Amino acid sequence: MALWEIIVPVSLVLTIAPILDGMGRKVKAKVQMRQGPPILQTWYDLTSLLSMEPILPTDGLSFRLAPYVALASAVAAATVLPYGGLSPLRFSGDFFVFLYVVAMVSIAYIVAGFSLPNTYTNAGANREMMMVLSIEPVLGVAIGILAINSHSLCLSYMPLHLHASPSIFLAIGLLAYAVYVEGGFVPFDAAEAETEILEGTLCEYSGRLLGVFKWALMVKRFVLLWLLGSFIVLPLTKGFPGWAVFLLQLTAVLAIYFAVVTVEAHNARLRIDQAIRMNTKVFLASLVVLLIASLGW
Amino acid sequence: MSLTENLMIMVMGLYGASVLAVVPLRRSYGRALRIGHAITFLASLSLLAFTVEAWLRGPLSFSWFGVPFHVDGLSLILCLVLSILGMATSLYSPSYMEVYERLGRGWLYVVLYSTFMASMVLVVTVSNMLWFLFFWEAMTLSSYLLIVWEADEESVRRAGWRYFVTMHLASTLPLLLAAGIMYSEAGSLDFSVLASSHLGLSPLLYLLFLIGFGSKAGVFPLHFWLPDAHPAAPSNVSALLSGVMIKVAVYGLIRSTCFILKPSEPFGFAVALVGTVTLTIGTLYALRQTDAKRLLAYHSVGQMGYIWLGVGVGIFFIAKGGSWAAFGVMAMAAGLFHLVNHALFKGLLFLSAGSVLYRTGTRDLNRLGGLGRLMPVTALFTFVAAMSIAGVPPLNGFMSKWLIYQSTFLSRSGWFVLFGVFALFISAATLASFIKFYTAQFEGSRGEAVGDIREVPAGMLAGKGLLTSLCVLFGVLPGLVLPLLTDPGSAVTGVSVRIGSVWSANVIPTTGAGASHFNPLLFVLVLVVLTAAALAALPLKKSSRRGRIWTTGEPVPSADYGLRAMHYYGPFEHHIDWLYRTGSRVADGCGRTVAAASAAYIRLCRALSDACSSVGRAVSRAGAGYERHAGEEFLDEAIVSPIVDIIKGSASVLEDVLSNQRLMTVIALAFLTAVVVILLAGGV
Amino acid sequence: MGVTLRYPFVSIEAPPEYRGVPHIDPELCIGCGACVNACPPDALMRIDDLKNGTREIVLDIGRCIRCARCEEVCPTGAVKMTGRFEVASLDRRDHVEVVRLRLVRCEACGEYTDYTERQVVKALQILPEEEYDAEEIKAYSRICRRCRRKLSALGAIEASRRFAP
Amino acid sequence: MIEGADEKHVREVCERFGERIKRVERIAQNQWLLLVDKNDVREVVSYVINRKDWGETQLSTMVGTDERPIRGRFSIIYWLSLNGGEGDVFIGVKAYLREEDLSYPSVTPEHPGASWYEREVHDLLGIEPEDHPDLRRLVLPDDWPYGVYPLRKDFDYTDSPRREFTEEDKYPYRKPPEGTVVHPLGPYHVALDEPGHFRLFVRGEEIVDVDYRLFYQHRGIEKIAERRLTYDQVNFIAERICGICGSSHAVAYAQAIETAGGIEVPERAAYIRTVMLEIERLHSHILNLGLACHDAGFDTAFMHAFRIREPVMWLAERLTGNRKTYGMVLVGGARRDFLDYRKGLIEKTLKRLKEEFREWVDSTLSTGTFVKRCEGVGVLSYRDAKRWSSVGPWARASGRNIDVRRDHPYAAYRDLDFKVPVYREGDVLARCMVRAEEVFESIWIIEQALDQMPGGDILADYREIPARKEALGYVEAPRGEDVHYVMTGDENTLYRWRVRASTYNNFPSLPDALRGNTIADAPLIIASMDPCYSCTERLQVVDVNTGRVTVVKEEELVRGCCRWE
Repeated sequence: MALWEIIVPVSLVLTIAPILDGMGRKVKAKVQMRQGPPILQTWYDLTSLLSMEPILPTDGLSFRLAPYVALASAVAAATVLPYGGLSPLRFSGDFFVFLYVVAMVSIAYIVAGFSLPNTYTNAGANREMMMVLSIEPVLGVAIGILAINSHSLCLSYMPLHLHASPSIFLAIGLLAYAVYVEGGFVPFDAAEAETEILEGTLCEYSGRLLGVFKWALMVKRFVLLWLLGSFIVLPLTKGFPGWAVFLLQLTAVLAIYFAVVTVEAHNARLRIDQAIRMNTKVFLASLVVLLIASLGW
Repeated sequence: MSLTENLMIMVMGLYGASVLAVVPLRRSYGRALRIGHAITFLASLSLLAFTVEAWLRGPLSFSWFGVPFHVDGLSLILCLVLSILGMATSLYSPSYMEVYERLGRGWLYVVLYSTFMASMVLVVTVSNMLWFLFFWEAMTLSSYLLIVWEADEESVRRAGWRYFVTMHLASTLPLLLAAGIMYSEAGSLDFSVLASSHLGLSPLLYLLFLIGFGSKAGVFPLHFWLPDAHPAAPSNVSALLSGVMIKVAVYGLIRSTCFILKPSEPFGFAVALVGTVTLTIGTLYALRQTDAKRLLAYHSVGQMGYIWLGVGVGIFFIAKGGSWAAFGVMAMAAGLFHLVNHALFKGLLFLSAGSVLYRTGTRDLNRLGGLGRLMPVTALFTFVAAMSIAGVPPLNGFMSKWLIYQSTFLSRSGWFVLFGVFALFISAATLASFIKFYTAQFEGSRGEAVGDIREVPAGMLAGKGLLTSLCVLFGVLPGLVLPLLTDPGSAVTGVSVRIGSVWSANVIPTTGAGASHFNPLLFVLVLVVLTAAALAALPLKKSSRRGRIWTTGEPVPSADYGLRAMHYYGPFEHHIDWLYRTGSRVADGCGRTVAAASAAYIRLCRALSDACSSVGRAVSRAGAGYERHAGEEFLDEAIVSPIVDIIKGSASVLEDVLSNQRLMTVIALAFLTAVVVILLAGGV
Repeated sequence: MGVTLRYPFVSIEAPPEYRGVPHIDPELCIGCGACVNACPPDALMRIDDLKNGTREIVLDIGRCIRCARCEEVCPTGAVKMTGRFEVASLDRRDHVEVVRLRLVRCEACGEYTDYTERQVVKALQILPEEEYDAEEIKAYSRICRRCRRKLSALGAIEASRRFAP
Repeated sequence: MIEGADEKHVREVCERFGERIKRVERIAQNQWLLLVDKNDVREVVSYVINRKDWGETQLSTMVGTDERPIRGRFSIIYWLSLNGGEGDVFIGVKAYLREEDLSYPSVTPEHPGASWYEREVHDLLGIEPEDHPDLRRLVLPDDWPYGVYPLRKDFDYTDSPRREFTEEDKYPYRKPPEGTVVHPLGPYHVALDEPGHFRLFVRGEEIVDVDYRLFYQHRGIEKIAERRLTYDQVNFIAERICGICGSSHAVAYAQAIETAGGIEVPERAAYIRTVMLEIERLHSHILNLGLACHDAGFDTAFMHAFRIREPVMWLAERLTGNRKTYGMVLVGGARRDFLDYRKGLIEKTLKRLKEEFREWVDSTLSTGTFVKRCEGVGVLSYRDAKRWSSVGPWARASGRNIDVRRDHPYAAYRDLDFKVPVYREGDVLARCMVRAEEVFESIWIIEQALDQMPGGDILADYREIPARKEALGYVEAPRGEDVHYVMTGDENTLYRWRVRASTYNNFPSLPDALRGNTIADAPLIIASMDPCYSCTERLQVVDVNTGRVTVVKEEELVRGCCRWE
């Protein structure tokens, strides 16, 4: 494995994630009949944040390290994903590795949130944890069905070895739902609710640390969307050349993101207890899908 | 005699020596503890040597004084755990036990500790059902006495009593019955004879073992004693209870159902199901605890569920055989890996909770906070342990959970996938709970119970450091222990599984579907490099300005600002409140059943006692002093009182030996005698 | 289609009714101070410099609340609300308008009076000529109040002497 | 029968209390002043408030006045109003207090709605309500010296005393109840449009109890109006009490003066005022609905609400010359006439608004996530609403059938037809519904007013208004009843001006609505009350952070008044 095989996807993810966010802002602005900021606005914001000195509310190590761990975890998660024909760090059981590394972004967010005596950051951390808790079963069922269907838990192997069946479509639907919730999109953004809890954990961050954290969250979203996009594109593009697959993946991620943003724009934020209830309902429904899958359909 | 056998003799000798060494030190609390634990440390070290030596040499059998022993991979896994935790607690205890100095009896503590450890070593190595039960009972008894160490606390006495009754009714009794059934069929209680005598696969036997070992392991619905009993004990003992003792039950389960009986698919499924239910319920209950040790105890239940899930899936697929046999071996190895890992991080967590208790005098998470700055090393160790148990890469908990996921999700069975889903969900719940455990104690503002305190003594840190380093080591290099862990499965199936070499640390379980591998070392490297790169590219200057915590403009006292442990995850707990309500009803029911059963038992015993007491009183009135206590709920007293009454005859001698010792000791000795009497009678 | 504009890159016209920044036409202002009396927030001030014989009407749009009361009371239509609404400036002085007018010098004592030359002109314009002796008024208007009082007193004394020697 | 008790309700009060009512004075068509002994105040007030058969009785305002220069005494007046179709009656219960003994039995134990009023006179005049359960400072800041009462006539408005204060000497917030922690909300919080501090005592997400501290924005408006402004100038201060309901305050003030001075307002002016008030209600309600969406994380609806609202602002700009409905009202009438083209403009704007707003309401109420956030949240029971004398949509959503426009008609409302929406649920959704329906009612009112608008003058002239005349002016502002009390002084200046904005009566009931909800809902519930802090907090400008007391200058006044822009 050459070093560039890691460096290229990593830099790609780091660059595209903020642009994607900028595009989302533009789409949202159109829905709201506004001009909206330029597509590179998120990048401008990010660069200005990264150049600013933070003001630290504490000198606790966990608070200061959390943004970096979050960013590294989000990027590390990107390394196990397939990009066209390339998967930089491929293990045959890497789905759960991916899942846990993505979860580390949340863990960094939560630990940082709880590391301060501040009910705002605490509430953010608290909500993020509950959100993860309630969506995990849905995600688990989705993975389970995909694993039953493809006989594998390898991210770059599974999409290519799915057999078309009713349950697999439902499973990808469940995966999409889980990605939506994990990504913290409205109405599931209670953990970063600005009007309620001042963006939760981020409330105490400033300057460079805030920039790094925001970047990490954007990369996390991107990585999750890429996962979903891969499960949609790869099964349909067997035998395509690698670059074409990659471009299709990118297109799919953009399309999914625009759809997500449009849904976001048409919803209010759910309270955390409502979100938990909703996730539970989806989980119960997903059990039916699992039943269907285990019957071989 | 081989070196291995000599090492075993040395282990037992050292435990014996520790007892002999401390008996003369009855008046010197500290010295008894230091000397006693120095010797038990050596004993644990010898045990480690024995484990390594025995592993390298392969299975061996020997016999002492007519007691047959057999040591194979399964035994060695437990020996490994015992030796590591033995070392850790031996290092930790001398300082920690200062907390209990007011209770005195340091020598007795060491005696019980050694008895407990030795009995566990013997349980996992002996190869005769009768002796197994004998040591099993000795383990239960010594652990009971350690649990009720703080017997002047009403709650502790109750917890201990509950433990005692449950163990006898739900563990010893079923196992005795099972032994009886097997004896009646095979005519012998030797494991090898039993294994070769093709016992009929009677569901009853499986059920009895399931109940007998399940109640000891604390699986649902027989877990209700555990969250009371484990926190009641001193923390170092809790570490052993949660770290090792309940694992001995897993040993017993595998030994009895895979080696003595045949692995069976329905049984494997039942174990996996019980495991899933247990891990779900145990952990969800743990989620809302705010007492540090109670929280950990509930997690012991939950994590035991993971172990059972792995082992259950293993048994299922081993029984299924064919191309799935290797998959089964790997699944069982996953369960056993989690057993080892749980021993490490749960031991560590109990020791951490003990450290906080040692310094602050409380284990109420609501009253703690901000300890990270005062006890930085403990904070770091606790953080590693918390992340391990939550399964965060690259720590050991992640590796064993990853293996469990592989063995459930790749099973192509809807049920096992569902179990896996629950395991995944509960992994998040564990994370939630341990983030609370860690942050409520070590982060945030100083809690009301936190004064000017400092780090715990070096001895305690050393004990925890040992476990911490192993948590990391087994996470990054699981290849170190995986060959040992696959051994039991391989021994049963005869299928050997290829594990990557230790240094490349590939985990390659051969599954029915093909290989599944993961290289934690490489992945950790990537993670570390990325973090370092982020830190290097966007460094945080030391000179960064300090600000105050944002209170939205109006000052708020920091003690009032920030959630307490009881406030964590409120909406989620509210959401699953039905579970808690049902659970508490079930627990109440179980508690009532136990209470009713024991009350009946007590009445029976009292009737016997009354009959005997006339004889007894005639012999001596020396024991009259403790008749006052008869009204209390001391079941053991009721059980043994007939015998005690007889023994009262020699009470003057006992009074002399035990001078100012409490009633408990008298009972302990009496009960040991009773067990010997019963067993001898049974053996005849 | 966005309804937002790329302001400030496009210019925006205020509607004709808009009450923007007030402006005093120095050509029309007679310095009477009616606006000063009406102004609720004291954005208009009248400062007399009796040494140098000037009156300043100072309009501070930093204090102005755009109520247009000054426009309503102005007798000459000198104060007008403009349509201007962009008042951001780096210099505080950009917010202040000053109209400096000459005060009438008393022909009797040589001191400055507290009214302006233009006030006199205006007053003479609006007085109905048939009722007053224009020449007398003109002469009187160039004398300060004190001298006028003195003159009246002197006149009275003279008259009394004439009738009651 | 006591002379002057020529109205059914007033007569009943007099008959009930007999000799204890010392004097009855009818100071205006619908306003009676009963003079009682200070020890009878509590009984008389609670008698009127608790008359269940008198419809929605309530405490409309309470005034404390330093009448020492006139009568050598202090006075207090509790103004009670009868609403809900019971009759157009305001009853003032007045008592004099001697300077040596400023204590009197507090009404608060009988009617909690009096709490703030009594705390305010305690702060500003040094009057001592006995048995008041909570006499912590309400208005004055921490660094204001004890024993200095800014509203007394011997206190000059240019003075700015201060005291050093220590950590212990600060405002005594309540301690969090057992098992709770403090979740502070404001003064700097994104969801608060103006500074206010809420101390939510929370158990995790759940709000167990609430304490608050307000009055960060006192501007000394009443004091300054009593000293150096003429009646006409006060109008421009009055409309700047609030950034949103400028016309409401200006009209309420003008009506008070007109009542006191017996000035006839030309009919056309009354119609113009009505239209302005309703335009104000339009933009205020749409703004509040948009903000509620924003607080619930529904930004698209928020943006669209503001898009729909913008033409109303443009309309206001065309009508008054200002984006706000400012500068339109003078004592005696209105300043600008609606010329024909402006009439057409109004009609065109309203037509478009009606369509767009209907569409907006439909799409917002069909957004499940938004409705979920509003339903059953922040419930204020009818009992609590009544207990605190709540007003406006806040009270109407809790089942109080009150509306000043209908119950005490002013301007042109007597001639116009409109419905008063009342809901019983008392939750955020009900309040949104009340506001949405009121928007349609307002459009209907304006349409009628334009049709029926009579010709003629728009401004009546007036000369001298006799001194020592008392009167109330009242307006149904977008947030509820605004009441202005005036006592005229010499040379066309005010002797006493008491402004009571609607939020003043609603605010104390907020804790009742917040309790039991979650911190996620707190901003939404607060927004659904549509609080207007600067309306509520008029008096002294104090910079709490630097501890510097600033004498009010008009320029600060202007700056401080502008709420939204």
